[in-house]
Amino acid sequence: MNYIDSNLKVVGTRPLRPDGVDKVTGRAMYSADTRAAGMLWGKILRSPHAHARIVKIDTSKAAALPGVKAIVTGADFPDIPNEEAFVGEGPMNFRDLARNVIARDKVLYEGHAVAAVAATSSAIAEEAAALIDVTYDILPHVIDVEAAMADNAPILHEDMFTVGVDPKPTKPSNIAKVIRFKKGDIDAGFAAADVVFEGRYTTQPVHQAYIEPHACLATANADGQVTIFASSQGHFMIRAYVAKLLAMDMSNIRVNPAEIGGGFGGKTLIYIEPVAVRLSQKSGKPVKIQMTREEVFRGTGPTSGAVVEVKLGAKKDGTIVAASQVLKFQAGAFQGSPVGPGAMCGFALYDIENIDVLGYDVVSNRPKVAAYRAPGAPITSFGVESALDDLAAKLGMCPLSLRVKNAAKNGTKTHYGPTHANIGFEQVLAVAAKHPHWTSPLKAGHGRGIACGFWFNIGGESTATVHINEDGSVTVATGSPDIGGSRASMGMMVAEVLGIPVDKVRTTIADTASIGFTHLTGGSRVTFATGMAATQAAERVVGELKKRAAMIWEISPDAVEWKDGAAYPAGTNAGQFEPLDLATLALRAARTGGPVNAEVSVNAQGAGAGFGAHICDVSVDKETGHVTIERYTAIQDVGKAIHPSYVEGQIQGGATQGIGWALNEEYIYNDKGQLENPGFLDYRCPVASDVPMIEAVLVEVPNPRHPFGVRGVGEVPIVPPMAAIANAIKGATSIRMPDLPMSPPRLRAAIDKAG
Amino acid sequence: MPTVVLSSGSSMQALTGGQTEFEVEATTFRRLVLELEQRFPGLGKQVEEGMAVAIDGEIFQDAYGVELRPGSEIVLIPKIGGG
Amino acid sequence: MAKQYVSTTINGEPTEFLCETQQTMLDVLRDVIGLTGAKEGCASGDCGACSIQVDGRLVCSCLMLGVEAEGTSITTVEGVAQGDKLHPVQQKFLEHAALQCGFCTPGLIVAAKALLEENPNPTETEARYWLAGNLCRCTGYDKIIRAVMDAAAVMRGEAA
Amino acid sequence: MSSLSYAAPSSVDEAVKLLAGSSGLAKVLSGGTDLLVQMRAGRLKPALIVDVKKVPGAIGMQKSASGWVIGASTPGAVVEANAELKADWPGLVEALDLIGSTQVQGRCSLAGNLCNASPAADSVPAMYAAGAICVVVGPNGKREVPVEQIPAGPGRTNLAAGEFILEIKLPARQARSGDAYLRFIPRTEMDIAVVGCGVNVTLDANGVCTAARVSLGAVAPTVLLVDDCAKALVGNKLDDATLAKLDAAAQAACKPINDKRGTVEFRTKIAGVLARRTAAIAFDRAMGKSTAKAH
Repeated sequence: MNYIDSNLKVVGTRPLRPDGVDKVTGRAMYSADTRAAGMLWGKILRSPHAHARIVKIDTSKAAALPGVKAIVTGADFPDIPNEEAFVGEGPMNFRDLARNVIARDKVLYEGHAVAAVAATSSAIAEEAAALIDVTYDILPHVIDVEAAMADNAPILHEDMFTVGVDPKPTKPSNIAKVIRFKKGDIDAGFAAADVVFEGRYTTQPVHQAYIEPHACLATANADGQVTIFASSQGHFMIRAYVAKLLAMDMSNIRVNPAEIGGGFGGKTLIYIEPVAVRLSQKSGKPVKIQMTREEVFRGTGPTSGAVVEVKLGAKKDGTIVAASQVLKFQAGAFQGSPVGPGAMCGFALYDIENIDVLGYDVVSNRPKVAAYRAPGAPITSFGVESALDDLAAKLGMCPLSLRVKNAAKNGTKTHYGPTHANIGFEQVLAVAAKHPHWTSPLKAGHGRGIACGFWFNIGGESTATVHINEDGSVTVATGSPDIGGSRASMGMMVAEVLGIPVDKVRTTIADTASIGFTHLTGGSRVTFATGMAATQAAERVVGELKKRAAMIWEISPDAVEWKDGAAYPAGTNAGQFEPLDLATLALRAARTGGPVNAEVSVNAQGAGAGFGAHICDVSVDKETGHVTIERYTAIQDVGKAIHPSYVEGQIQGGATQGIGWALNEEYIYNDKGQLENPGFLDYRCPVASDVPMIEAVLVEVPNPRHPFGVRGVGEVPIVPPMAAIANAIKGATSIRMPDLPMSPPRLRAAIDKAG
Repeated sequence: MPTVVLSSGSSMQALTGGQTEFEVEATTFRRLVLELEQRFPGLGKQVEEGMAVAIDGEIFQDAYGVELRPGSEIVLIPKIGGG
Repeated sequence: MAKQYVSTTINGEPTEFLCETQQTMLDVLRDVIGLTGAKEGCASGDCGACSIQVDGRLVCSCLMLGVEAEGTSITTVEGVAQGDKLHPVQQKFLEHAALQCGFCTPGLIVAAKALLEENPNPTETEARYWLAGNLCRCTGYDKIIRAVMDAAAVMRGEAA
Repeated sequence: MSSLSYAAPSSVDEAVKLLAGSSGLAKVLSGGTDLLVQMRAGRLKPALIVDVKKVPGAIGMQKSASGWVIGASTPGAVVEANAELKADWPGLVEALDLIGSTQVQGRCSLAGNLCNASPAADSVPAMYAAGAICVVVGPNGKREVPVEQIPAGPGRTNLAAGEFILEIKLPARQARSGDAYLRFIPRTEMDIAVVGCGVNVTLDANGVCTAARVSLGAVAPTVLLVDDCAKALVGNKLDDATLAKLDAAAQAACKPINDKRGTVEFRTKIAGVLARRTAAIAFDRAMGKSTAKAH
């Protein structure tokens, strides 16, 4: 059933989230808050070297320390064969994953795990880890992406040959993969252009910087069964990966979804869980591992840093006739950067006849990258949206008009294949053009910038159950960890379908043994896919309730209609009966056939793509290069906002992460390839005083593939900010900043250079 | 007969001997995968595990059941994840 | 080295505990006493997730030794609500959807409470600078600041 | 397990005995906002921690005809709450207020900030500019030391074994004088100063500078007291020529390093910028013009 144009009572309102009180009173249990009787503390020893061969690991001193109960090294884990599969957030090579969790023959980045200890206290575990004596044969390392692509670069993987080039290479390379997307005839396109603009841009790897460090508690029983408490974006992902890496049956692994303290893509991989399980297996006791913030920065994945080359060709009237891009993405120590989506997203916003995008997936001695909000898109769009601004200037055109003129619309065929359908980009741009921020006069000394962003959004596998309790209240369970308020939106959709008040519905997150498989909370898929499952489960329940009413009234189920939380006879010829509400039917459930509930699993397709436009005003202290964000407006097509507050929250949060990416966040390495800023002091995320209020403007172009018209909203907001701010800085200073972050030293240097 | 287009330069060209566009006799995506595997050993598996597919414009990540019409355009693209 | 005996008051309850000298007050709260509301986000005073009040003053419990609690009165997030009545800051955080993952929330609740005790009528700028030591990566701070300003108005009796 | 002992003595003698008598490394705990971080990071492994907050005089503030005496362990938040001190030494109070977050303000102290001996410490340039005197207690009794004689280098002080700073003395405020401190950071809060600058001036009735102390932080191994900057001010009004001389003198005094917080080139330029801006605030204050808190 489709509710898009129906008159909605619950969806679109702003009820309090059901898990709210737990979270404002400190009761919510995150995995670091879990305890088990006789629990040991695990500590991981990490490589101080960026690139080295492990010659020998001597654990004898550590083992002799009183309180130490177990020690593991790479040798304690199965050597996983080179096999690629799509589990989680992208193609996953399980040998790489296994060797990222704990190194075998080589360490590939500073912070790479080499061994782990379980002891009776965290202090003892820490002391013991320091006593593990690892002999390294230090190898030359490479950090920078273009240096890693050079012929003479130190090779990370002797068995890695570039895929996607012809003829097949004969010598190993740090370039894992070359991809190319083409549309039309690029040379003809540029030949036909009146104006051509070319730019080269660089972005820094940035960490998701969720405030909760990774933590888990694992208990292995003698019979091979394992229980894990973990904070992650998918407890089924943890089960799948742990089973794979430890060669276990999934049925022997039960993962309980603790509350998750932020992920943004960074908790779609595993790091510590298999280690905790092995330590528990060896010690026979529950083992808890909790990363320090420093470990999070040194050992877990940021998104790629990259080099982005953009070339645009346009007619005098602003019609873009040719666009090409070269993308060089850091993958970290193992292949798998988001260069694929990066190559697809940059030009997906525009209707351009001739496109050529070339992308490189490049390994270097950095932590393996992990997903981060719209993986790849912010990087590619920083280049494209900056170049568009300069192209507009060259054309003497308003940057928004240039985007309007070339905006993708329904029927636009993208360079990577699909044809856009049911998209709302033109509507977003129309709202931007009329928005008081865009139309207001610019304050003296301020600069204004605009930039746009795109994300596919995804669907996939989700399961939800709806239980009608004996008193007519409703319990909903899903397999999707609630990272930003999805308990509320799930409950709201179910309440809407059942026609009851939302506070009659409570949503829980079920563990891996208690509900059907559910894919990660990521890619902005939960409200879409899990929401679809919850909606269908509620509809099944309604169908069943109608049957029960029909039984009571002795009429045909087709003669029963469900409205406002009760069964009514459909029309007068169905008979004259008092309506039976949910509570009454629940009370009689036993006599009408037993408990009323439904579980629905879906593999949702047709996630509607999302588009956004951000407008930003900045002022620049030209003596210090310090940029102040004076005003910020984010406009986005959200399909349908189930709980508008949490939709706005996604947009405000994503925009603010983008502000950090634009201005101050970066990885600083010394010449030994060691990270110099592995903490919140010098990895500078925006603080409350760095940002203004972020106005989130919700445009609702329903996605017909979802019962309520939902499209994902969490990814798009991080795509436009970097270019929007760069364009605003250009407005304020006439200086184009092509390199991120646009930090004070860089901006002051650029100002001096410009004279 | 549906036409299959490989996103050019994708790693799968190694398996198709450089071919980027060809017709395949298939009425469902499942059948298509089997045909591809038969024609270019390894390709079907890779399409299943590593690729999403755009059929006449719409992206499907896992789509055995999806029906293909004669003349359907099937574009194989990298699977899409997210944050 | 023998453990240290400490006698203190936590959320109004006289409390005694034993701890190692090097254990921070955060370690003590979480691992010794079992009050896990205060979170460890950085253990270096840079994120504020472990914020508590000591004799009314806002501090990072990760930057205080457990032994320093001797003779003090400590308030943690678990002590902010009075019985089943939420503090206005807690209520407004819920109403304004000022939390997403909720991990930074305990620290922000305590920090915002301390702000309004010291300055019942803060400007938006004052609130933003006071809370600058509480990192939130989810919300972009917008709804947090609105919640705090609204809670201030309620506590001044100017709003519901 | 490495054993660590703790003591919270209630007298100077007791504290000094403990510090002097410790076989292993003994560290004074006042605010702990640096000490605990360094212990956690394993950079410091003390055998004894002496919490001096219970020592008489370590906490609190007194004003007398001869000026101010501030307990060296008094938390920043307490110091900032003293309106009278703020009126006399707004620059120093603001400098202390800039250290870390509100949470850190609840703990951090002038002595801790000084003895951590970071060239980037915010309150230290302001103390240099103010001409603060440290009351040092130790095995050989009490001695008074000008603040600029305490730091020896990054992380090192000139205090002898068993010594600690009990109090900080500030001179009485003369007429037509004022101080200010500004620092530059990439964000708006929570960063370590890339450059810091303290200025303290006395003017005559015509606004001509008769005395000045100018300090710079984070541009050398220790905070610098820059005489050439003072010379650029003394005998002059704060006109463009004076500002230009001040800027040049500040830049000339810099001996910074390239690190994760700033480059040599950037730090040098910013030192000049901050010297001008800080002097402007100090002069305004000396002239009795109200100046908003410099966030």
